[in-house]
Amino acid sequence: MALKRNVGLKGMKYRGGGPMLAWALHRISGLAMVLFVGMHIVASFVMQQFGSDWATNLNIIYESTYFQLIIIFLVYFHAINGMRIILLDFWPKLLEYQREATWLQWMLLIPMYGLTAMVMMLIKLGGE
Amino acid sequence: MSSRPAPQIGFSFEYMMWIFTRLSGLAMFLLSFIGFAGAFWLGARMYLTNNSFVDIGALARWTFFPNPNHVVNTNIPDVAVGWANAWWQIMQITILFLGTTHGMNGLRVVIEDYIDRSWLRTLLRGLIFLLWIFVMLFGIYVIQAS
Amino acid sequence: MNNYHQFDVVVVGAGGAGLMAALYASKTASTAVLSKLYPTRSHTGTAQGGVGAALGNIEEDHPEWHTFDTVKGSDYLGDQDAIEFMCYEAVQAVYELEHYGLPFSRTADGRIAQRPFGGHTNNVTGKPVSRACYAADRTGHMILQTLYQQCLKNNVNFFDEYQVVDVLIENGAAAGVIAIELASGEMHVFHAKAVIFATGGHGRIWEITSNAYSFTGDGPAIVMRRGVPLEDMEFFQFHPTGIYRLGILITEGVRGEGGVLINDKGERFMEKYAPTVKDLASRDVVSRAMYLEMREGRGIGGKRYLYLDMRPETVNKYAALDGRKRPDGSPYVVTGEELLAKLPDIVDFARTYLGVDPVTQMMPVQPTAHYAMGGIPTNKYGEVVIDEKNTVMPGLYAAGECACVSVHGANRLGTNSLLDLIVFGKHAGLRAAEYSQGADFQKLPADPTEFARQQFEAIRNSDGDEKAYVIGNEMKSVMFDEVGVFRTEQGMNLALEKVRELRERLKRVRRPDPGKIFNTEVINIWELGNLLELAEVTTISALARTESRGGHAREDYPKRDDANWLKHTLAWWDHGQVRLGYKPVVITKYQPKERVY
Amino acid sequence: MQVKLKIFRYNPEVDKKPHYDKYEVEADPTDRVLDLLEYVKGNFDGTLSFRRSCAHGICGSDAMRINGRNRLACKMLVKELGTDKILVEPILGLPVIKDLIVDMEPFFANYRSVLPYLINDEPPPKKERLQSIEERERFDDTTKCILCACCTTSCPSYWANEQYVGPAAIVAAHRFIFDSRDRAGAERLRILNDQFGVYRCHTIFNCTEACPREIQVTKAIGEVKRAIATGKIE
Ligand SMILES: Cc1cc2nc3c(=O)[nH]c(=O)nc-3n(C[C@H](O)[C@H](O)[C@H](O)COP(=O)(O)OP(=O)(O)OC[C@H]3O[C@@H](n4cnc5c(N)ncnc54)[C@H](O)[C@@H]3O)c2cc1C
Ligand code: HEM
Ligand code: SF4
Ligand code: F3S
Ligand code: FES
Repeated sequence: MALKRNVGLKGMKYRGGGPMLAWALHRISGLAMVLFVGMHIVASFVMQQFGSDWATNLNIIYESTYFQLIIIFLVYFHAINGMRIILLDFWPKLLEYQREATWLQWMLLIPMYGLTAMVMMLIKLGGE
Repeated sequence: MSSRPAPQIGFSFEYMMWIFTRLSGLAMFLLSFIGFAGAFWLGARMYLTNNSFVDIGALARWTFFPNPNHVVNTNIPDVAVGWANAWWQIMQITILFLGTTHGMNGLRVVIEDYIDRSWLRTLLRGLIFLLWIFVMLFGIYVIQAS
Repeated sequence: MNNYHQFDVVVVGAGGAGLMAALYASKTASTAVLSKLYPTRSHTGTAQGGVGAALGNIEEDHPEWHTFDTVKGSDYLGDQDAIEFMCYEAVQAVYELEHYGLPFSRTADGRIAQRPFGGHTNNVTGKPVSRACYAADRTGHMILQTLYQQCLKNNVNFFDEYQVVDVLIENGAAAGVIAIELASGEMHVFHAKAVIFATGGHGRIWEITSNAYSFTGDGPAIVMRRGVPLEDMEFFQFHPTGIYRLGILITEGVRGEGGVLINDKGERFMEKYAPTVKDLASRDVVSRAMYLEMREGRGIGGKRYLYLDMRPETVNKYAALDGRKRPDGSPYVVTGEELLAKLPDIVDFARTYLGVDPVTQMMPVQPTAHYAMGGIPTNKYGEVVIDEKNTVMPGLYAAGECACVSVHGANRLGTNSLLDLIVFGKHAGLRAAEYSQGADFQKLPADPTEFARQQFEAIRNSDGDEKAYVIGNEMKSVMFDEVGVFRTEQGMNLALEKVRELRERLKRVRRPDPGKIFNTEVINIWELGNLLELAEVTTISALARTESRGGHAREDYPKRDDANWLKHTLAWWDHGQVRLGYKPVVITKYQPKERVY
Repeated sequence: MQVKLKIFRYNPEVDKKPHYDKYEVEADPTDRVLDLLEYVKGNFDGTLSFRRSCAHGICGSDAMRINGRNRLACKMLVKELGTDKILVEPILGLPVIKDLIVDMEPFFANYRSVLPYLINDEPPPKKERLQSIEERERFDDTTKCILCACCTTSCPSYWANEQYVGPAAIVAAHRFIFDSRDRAGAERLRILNDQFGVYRCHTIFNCTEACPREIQVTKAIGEVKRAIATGKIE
């Protein structure tokens, strides 16, 4: 018998390059944001309503520097990458320059995020 | 030579969500700029004048979700007032609506990438819809109550 | 029976000829198409330059000129009634393809674009004429895709990856075919009133070839084993410009757009051999000229290749020297971008396989085995004829490269093959459908698969130490050296001996893959058997013909000999022995003349 | 040079599970990967099975995963791989029948679903239908497709769900939607405006990167999306 069509995680070994990585990150970041924002809203609601400990603790974790570092990366990435996708969708002609677009996107993201992270770490280390 | 019949825009669900995802993405981008500017105007610039670094974590939170809670939790005194008006509440609710709808639809898209047309799809769509309603309601409550 | 199918018409092969036949047959008869490859993998898809038809979209042209050029190109061996038929049908056939959706390149006024090709001339001035209708350098690809799409639209029954291995002939008429379903290894019986063979050529006999791995001459070999003769097998075309060592074709369209051949001294040597049309002489002439140049040590660096130069500066230089004009009378000048737009795939091939950019560098080329003029003898309706008197075998048809109508005679003109496919494919389809309306199914023998099964059992049970891969390579190299562009009696005798030895050795190949599912090894051995038999027929037919004509150039008989050899060869396969016979050439309007370009 | 070939093997008649076989062969830098496979089949193991025909990248038979990317074996030269280790595996997302041969039927079924043929019921003129050079140029890119499946089987969305029509089918639709002689563009757009149509494409670009004919696949998909979004074929 023929082997069943079975891609599963094996697919991620495909050497798709930059745009494929961008897609995977976009997906992960989108889902992560749904999760965290959802959680945060629910927790804030519970906190306000019932003042329960676990919700407060959750929000404290949520607002901790390390957590914020991750979240901000995801937000920045998702926003910039999302912008690239939107532009390409509205002007298909630009799709010929997708390679350049992907580079450009990282060139925007890395300094932006680097600066943010640096400042956040300095504040953290500065003990504020 | 007669010409091609023009296609009708077929307003399928998938089509509308696709458009919505792009438009809401753009809108969130725009709103985040407004939020960012607002954050500066109302408080963040105080840090600069204090010769200190901006707390970018807080700034980002204000930007996307200019909620007095977020502001109160920081060590800037007396700026929470600035956020406590109808304009910022409408801003928050708009962002909340766009964000959750965009995000929940994204969740749906991801899930449906991996499933076929079936009863399962209907079920999951129902669940995500409920989740969307709940998160929206909680969110609006939080905004209103603070 | 699961493996039994019944159709009015069965088409073997899904290239241009097969699909065209199927499209027409399926209009009135239940039709099945069997193909060993997915239809879109057929070799028609590789054809580059164009399809010939005297549309006259660029400049004055007439089907009558086309007829004469083809007769002359064939070195007067083509049957003139069939050639005339084809050239007059051509115009409508090309319009029909356009209506099917074929995306031809266009002229400024929106008509089908045309370009010059070797051997096509303005009969008044003798200068090259733009007759090849093209879609960039992907004409065959577009024809194949378009026809396949139309077949899908018309719900033709496809049996993809079914390799036909035998034809059933009962009471002197076709009764069906036997095919192996590659995916399961099972044999299937296709019971049919009419069978159309369109299996393409057999260029894999030669070492340097432009032909696909699948061009193993299955159709001719199958019918030959069942007693049908093959016609004019000694005529095989060597195309002047194959990529050095690989044989991949560089279309004649390159020279049509102004490219020239250059030898080691930097000379455009074709001026010496064909003073009027130069690089656009017919293919046999150019290939021979290249061999002569290389023999005299003017191959590049003394090696066995020459340069094909299509750099804009070269093109413009020689176009100016020739006084070439555009249709509007302005001098012919090209730019790199223009060439790139007209020949994108060629540029891609050169970059991929040679690492050469043809817009700035020259391409190393050598003659490459290209096209089988010979094949299954038919009349102009695609009906297979089986003897010197052109007796028709009921229910058996052939079209495309595997058939010999004969419109190409001793040498095919570029663009006439695609034309052959669509014209004779169509008529074979129409005839077969018409015949199947009035005929009954022949009764099948008790064990229809017996003959085919025997052949395959012999291969499966073989238990020697020979490698089919090695045998194949030995055949290719001896055939290319001895039965190639130039031939001698001595060399061909050597080749014949070798081929016979190889046929014996093929019986002792090491035990192949014992499996059933996609057993490509057993199939490849069977195909090699076909090639060896066809190589033998080719060599024997060539040995007998003591003259030079078209693609058959003998050093020991360098002249054309109309008194003795203005006739078609027929070769029968009698229990492993080849028997030859001859039939006259049909001559209507054009008496044989000396052929100069 | 000496190269190390590692080839995916699966013979349904004897193997329960696929495995990899290794071969060392002497290769010329200008050899095609296909030449190496032929060499292995001819000299070491005749059971090795793969499809091939034209050997110069125009028939679309031999799409396979070479060093992790979809390529035509006959268009991939050894020197371009930049390494002496060559890993050859079947394309993803279609059932493997034997070794490198996959079942192409689901792929062709998707192709057939988008009406990949010219539809125009108006009686044709006696000669050709006219089409300007610009109108012809509009869909030139997508006429080049050879249905090799490199694109569709490199697409993570297609891996996820075989009901997605896939880039190759959209390319085929594009070729007719933008042909000025065709009249059924609206119908095709309706077919693609569906859960398993263009909206399963997330602009991942693997398809464009894999296409051996250098078709701007993602761009074609983008143009179809835009035609649906704007209700205009332009
Ligand atoms: C590189 C190249 C460039 C060319 N350029 C031009 C050109 O510019 N102009 C021109 O006029 N001509 C050109 N030709 C010639 C022309 O393309 C071919 O002669 C023509 O395409 C042959 O078409 P066909 O339909 O006879 O065979 P094909 O298209 O090869 O089809 C053969 C079919 O038969 C099937 N088949 C074979 N054996 C079996 C079997 N045993 N069982 C079942 N099915 C079988 C195959 O699967 C295939 O579908 C070119 C040829 C080559 C090689
Ligand atoms: C500036 C803000 C944002 C922009 C520009 C943006 C843009 C986009 C775009 C264009 C897509 C579609 C991707 C595709 O079709 O492949 C998308 C998907 C998605 N977005 Fe956003 N987005 C933004 C903010 C958010 C936020 C705040 C969330 C979470 C709450 C979110 C969650 C998602 C999810 C889950 C997906 C689906 C991912 C996928 O299909 O792979 N996005 N976003
Ligand atoms: S679009 Fe490119 S990759 Fe996809 S099937 Fe066509 S030729 Fe192959
Ligand atoms: S890889 Fe797939 S997701 Fe779209 S851009 Fe290509 S079809
Ligand atoms: S063999 Fe034809 S594409 Fe590779």
